[in-house]
Amino acid sequence: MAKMTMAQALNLALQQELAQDDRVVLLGEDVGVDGGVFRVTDGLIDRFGEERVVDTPLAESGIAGMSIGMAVYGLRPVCEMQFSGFSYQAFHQIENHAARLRWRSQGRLSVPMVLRAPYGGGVRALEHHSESREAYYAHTPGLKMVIPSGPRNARALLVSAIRDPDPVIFFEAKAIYRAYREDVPEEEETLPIGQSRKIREGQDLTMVTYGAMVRPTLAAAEELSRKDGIEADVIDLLTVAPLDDSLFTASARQTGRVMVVHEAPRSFGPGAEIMARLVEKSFYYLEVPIARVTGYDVVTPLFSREQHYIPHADRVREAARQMLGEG
Amino acid sequence: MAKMTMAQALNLALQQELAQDDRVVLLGEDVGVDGGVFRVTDGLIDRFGEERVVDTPLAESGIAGMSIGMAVYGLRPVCEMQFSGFSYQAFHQIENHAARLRWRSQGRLSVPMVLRAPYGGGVRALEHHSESREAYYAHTPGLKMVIPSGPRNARALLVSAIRDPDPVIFFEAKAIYRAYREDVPEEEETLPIGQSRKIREGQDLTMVTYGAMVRPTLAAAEELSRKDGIEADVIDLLTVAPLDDSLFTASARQTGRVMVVHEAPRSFGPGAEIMARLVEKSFYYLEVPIARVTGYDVVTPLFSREQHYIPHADRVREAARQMLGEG
Amino acid sequence: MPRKKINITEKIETLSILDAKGVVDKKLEPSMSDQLLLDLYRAMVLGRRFDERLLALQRQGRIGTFPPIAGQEASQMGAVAALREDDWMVPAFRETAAEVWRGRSLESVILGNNGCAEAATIDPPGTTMPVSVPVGSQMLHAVGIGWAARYRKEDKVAMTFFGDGATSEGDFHEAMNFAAVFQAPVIFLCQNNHWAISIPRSKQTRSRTIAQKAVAYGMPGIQVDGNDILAVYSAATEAVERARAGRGPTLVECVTYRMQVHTTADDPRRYRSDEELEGWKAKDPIQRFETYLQRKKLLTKKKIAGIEEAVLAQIQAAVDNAEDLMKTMGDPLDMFDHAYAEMPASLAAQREELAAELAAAGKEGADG
Amino acid sequence: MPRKKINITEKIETLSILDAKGVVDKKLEPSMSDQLLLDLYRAMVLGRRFDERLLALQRQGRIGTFPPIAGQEASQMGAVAALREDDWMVPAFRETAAEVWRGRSLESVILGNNGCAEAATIDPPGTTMPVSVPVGSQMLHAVGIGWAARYRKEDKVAMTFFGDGATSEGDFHEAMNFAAVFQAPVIFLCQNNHWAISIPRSKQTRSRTIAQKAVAYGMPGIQVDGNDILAVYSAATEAVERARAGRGPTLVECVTYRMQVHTTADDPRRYRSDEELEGWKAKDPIQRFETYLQRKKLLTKKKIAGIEEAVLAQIQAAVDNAEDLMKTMGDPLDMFDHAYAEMPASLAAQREELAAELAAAGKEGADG
Ligand SMILES: Cc1ncc(C[n+]2csc(CCOP(=O)(O)OP(=O)(O)O)c2C)c(N)n1
Ligand SMILES: Cc1ncc(C[n+]2csc(CCOP(=O)(O)OP(=O)(O)O)c2C)c(N)n1
Ligand SMILES: [Mg+2]
Ligand SMILES: [Mg+2]
Repeated sequence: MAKMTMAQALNLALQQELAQDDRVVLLGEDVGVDGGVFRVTDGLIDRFGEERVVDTPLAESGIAGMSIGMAVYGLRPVCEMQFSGFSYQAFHQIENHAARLRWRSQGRLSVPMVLRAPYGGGVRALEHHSESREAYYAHTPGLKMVIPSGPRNARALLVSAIRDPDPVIFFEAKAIYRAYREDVPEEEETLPIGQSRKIREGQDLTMVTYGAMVRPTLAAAEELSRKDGIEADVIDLLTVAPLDDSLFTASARQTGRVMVVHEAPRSFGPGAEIMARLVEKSFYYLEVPIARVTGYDVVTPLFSREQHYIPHADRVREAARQMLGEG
Repeated sequence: MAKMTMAQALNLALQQELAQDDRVVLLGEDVGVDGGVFRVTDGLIDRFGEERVVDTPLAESGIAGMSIGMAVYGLRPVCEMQFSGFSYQAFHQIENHAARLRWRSQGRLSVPMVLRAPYGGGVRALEHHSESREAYYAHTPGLKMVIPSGPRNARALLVSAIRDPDPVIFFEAKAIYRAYREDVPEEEETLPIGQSRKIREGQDLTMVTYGAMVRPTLAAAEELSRKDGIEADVIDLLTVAPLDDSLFTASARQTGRVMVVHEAPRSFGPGAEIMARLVEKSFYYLEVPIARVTGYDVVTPLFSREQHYIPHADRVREAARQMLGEG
Repeated sequence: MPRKKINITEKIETLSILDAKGVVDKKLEPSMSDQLLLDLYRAMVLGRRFDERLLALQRQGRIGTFPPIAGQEASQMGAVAALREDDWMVPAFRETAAEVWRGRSLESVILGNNGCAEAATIDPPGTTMPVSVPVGSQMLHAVGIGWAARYRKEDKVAMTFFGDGATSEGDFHEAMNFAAVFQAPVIFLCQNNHWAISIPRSKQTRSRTIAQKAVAYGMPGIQVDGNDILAVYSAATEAVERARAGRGPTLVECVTYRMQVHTTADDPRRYRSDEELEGWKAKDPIQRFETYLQRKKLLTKKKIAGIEEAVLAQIQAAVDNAEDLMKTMGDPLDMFDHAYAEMPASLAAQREELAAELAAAGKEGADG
Repeated sequence: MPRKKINITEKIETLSILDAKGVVDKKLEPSMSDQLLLDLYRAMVLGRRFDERLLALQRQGRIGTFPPIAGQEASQMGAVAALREDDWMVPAFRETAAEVWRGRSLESVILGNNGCAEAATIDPPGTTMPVSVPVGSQMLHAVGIGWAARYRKEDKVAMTFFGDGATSEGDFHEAMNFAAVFQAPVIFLCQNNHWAISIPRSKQTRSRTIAQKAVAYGMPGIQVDGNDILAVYSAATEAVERARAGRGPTLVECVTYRMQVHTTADDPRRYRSDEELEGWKAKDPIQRFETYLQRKKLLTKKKIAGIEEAVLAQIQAAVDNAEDLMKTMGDPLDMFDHAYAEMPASLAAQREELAAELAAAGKEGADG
């Protein structure tokens, strides 16, 4: 075990997969010599060479489209979009092909690629560098949409994503790339894609969240416990799509009160689907309306305002208090 | 009043707007000499010339991006994506710029453009020609997402969209381009964007839908009335985003039972947001879980199977019967 | 130090070997075996006749919309003939004859044009990608495939097909640039058939040729008479050899003509003249190849009749077979297959929903 | 009828007028007024000094990440100097000096680099588009603007800026092609500064020059020494005149160098050598222009010192002013403005939510 930031843990996952499977190839803008603008691929070109860690021209559709061809040939490309806000340049390749080739060929071909992209706010970045639009990908049949929430699960999920036979969109929260360290085992570790995880036990309400929002949500839960004697059950989705609704619908049946926390704009966002599943599967147990604590339906503000846009622990806590009639 | 198909009614809207406002310019692939692959722009180039009705090279990002520039300059471009399944090639222009320039310039600039695209199945078309992915646009702050459901409202909404100061994504259901005719007045008619409409009165349950799904939903409602004595309140959204939840949440408070019908894949689809609004605003009136009658979370099947994918009247009716305990 | 001309060294040439009258330029005539020449002739005839039959089926409502290939047989066959079987072909959507040459069955084509996903399961071709409908998007896959082949130290090349219209898409540009930067073994085979639905080549781009677009990428480009199978074969072979030798990609522009509708949903009279079509009929690729082979004594009137007959019989058998196959097909529940390698729980639940609906409807039908 | 060379008539030239030592080629020297020359010199100095000040502010944490322009002053100023005030400029994100020339205030730049959307409201420039971060995406807007100007029968042109990296994006291709097909009055001004973050020009594309990419579109292209303001001005003026006369777009490649970090988040030592940087320092665009103006007797040591002093005072005043302005700014509720012309009900409700949160927090703060 070594204490690692999420960026280091992701680097470890890539390093080990590169070492043990020669089908794995990294590609993207500045992933090679520069080691990635967030240093997630730092040092990998030195160890594995230009053949395995490929600096590409500046063209996202090119990167995604080329990765599709590589995957069809039998490689396991892990491509990077420098920021998720520039993955739209590749959206047609992802929707028109990555998500469909298995179906189009009725199983003859597959696209085992991973498309990594930093997402979300909180690092004082420029316009287009702080978006959280996982819903676009979650709504696209044929894709998997994975968002880890910390160093250890990031490493394990990235390994699983690389080994997954289907295309995985892998969003990495910039805000936690180096926010804190966690013990990450040197030996191989994987986590199943498509499974959510309970990360805190409680009986008063259920909080459903993922990615960078896990920390403020947990912080709020701890404060509620300390100050208000409210105990929250907290579910970390880890995979946004295909959505594993088993844990949170079960939890809702216990608590009767649910809150969803995400950074993405509220309307037509991931929270809506979580609410829909709750209505479909736990309706008769719900005591109060499900609450959404989310980004707003506006262009993600520039960094001088982002702290008021991104849900924070106080906002989560206040929403919980209100839900429990203590607001 | 003349009886018109939706394609003709849209043509009338374009014709009249071209005639009365020289800022209006049409552009897209095959919209000129060919009159559009669905003939929506038929005859317009003859009447208004190549300056106003512009055949472009085959490049969707080009079309959308050029339209943005035209709109910034003060024109009112109405561009066409030949099929909504190819609008992803332009997704970055739409998200990165059309949706943001008003905000980015703090109101100095605006992008009064309309992006028209045929969407949905039911016309025995090729792959990528039958998708219903309005949720991508509905989830994008800064955009309006409009989907008419018949000739008369299509004409009125398109006129409003062209006059709207903000970018409007305007999806036209292929399945009803020429499925039936309706009286459409020769004189100008508009409909407010951002307002849903009640198209049938009933007290037993609420059906929320839009676009091509309005007809099967109404057909189901009529049959339920005839055969089962069940009376449905039916709401046609007309605008998907920004979502007008006033009518359907009010209706739900009356009926306590709600069903959402759409063609799009279910998960993270528009129905989820409708359910979320119902939970937020009408929770205590809901008697049973809200039901979703939708497309499935798979690649839209080729046409030999599409009749089993797209919701049809029988499926809507059965879901309603079940909801009322008569299934 | 003043104003200087920049010397652009990339060579752009134009090539024609067999003219519209079937006269061959002996100096340029490629060396091809008699068998290959005859096989190609047969494949071209099959392509043309199959096209005609598909058109008839479509008019009878027995298949859906499809894109005919008539007029483009030489471009397609001359190009794929230069490939090895284990090379990759990455088609657009108008390469039926070439796909068939590469092993796709006629049945698969018929089923595909009738909206049956099962088309992909009938004699699935190994190293031919499925048809790609989004214009221009497939070229990047060829770059990835070519890159991967080289990475694997396998001497396979990838040939990707696209139209004149496709050259306007951003993906054309990104694919050409990536291929050149990585020196990937890719052949960019443009069938410039003068039209992208109703948009003529002249409105698609202002460049004099499509071949010269190679200059932007530091890549060799060549324009060939796309109705001249010998020229196409020669240029394609040269490009394939270059790629296989590790000397990177080539752009080959085949100047040809779409003699039919864009798809069966299209009406070309809205945008082009009969005269234009007639002019191109005189340049028919099959006609001139037939003349050439007759002069070479490889074909006789009788042999031609025999080929025609065999081809028609082959098509008829495939139509019958396909229509039989379709009778056994049609389980709506298979739409849930192949979305993922393993079906997620939420999807399995949706499948159950549809299964229940179908069972109820079946029961109702049986009861009623 | 054999193999023939295709004659690509588009002319691609390279142009240099003022060399690195400040020696001018008299035959090519453009006619520019003394006032214009001096104004441009001042603008270049302002660009450089402002850059330095922004770097210092960033290092002190007083602004956020930003992209310095040092080394590219001649490319930028030579280009925009060729525009009329009512022409449009469509920038990427590294054209600060040019934006300032066109009327953007230094305060606006400072605020923009400090994550304040209000930047757009300070002396908003009329016909300059806001900075565009997604690489390559802005060029199409210039095509639409140019097209619209011609449609309006106004003789305005649009000049769009982009880097060497941007030429790899599909949007570069679509913009060039649309502009050429529609003969839109657009100048495509590439600042080839040799790097796209860590990717050198040689890995970005295999073409020998960027200028030759114009050939793909049947468009004139020219390469100029981008550190030579006289050459840039001459080429840009020619392109502007061509566009204004209705003779369509031009690609101008300015060969220059980014002498600083990509942005303040970047560490160039990871990917390029000190020697390379030193080599380019010898070609500094301001230095050689200064020499030229001294030889022309337009500048003296004293005058230079005066300009430096005035520029620094202007920057200091702007920094003070911007920091004052920022104190009065910061109502979080303004994030809901300008999403739409009219705020939809659902958004108004969200605004109320945040307002309530802020009020409660304020009260708590006040109470606590
Ligand atoms: C991205 C995309 N945009 C639009 C279409 C609709 N469409 C299908 S074929 C076609 C024209 C293609 O022209 P070209 O590339 O010359 O090929 P050809 O049809 O002539 O073989 C168009 C516009 C599409 N399939 N994909
Ligand atoms: C579409 C897109 N992809 C990636 C980025 C991240 N990025 C910002 S600048 C840059 C390099 C740009 O290089 P170039 O076009 O040469 O301009 P320069 O920075 O040299 O001025 C990259 C990759 C971006 N802003 N937009
Ligand atoms: Mg064509
Ligand atoms: Mg650069």
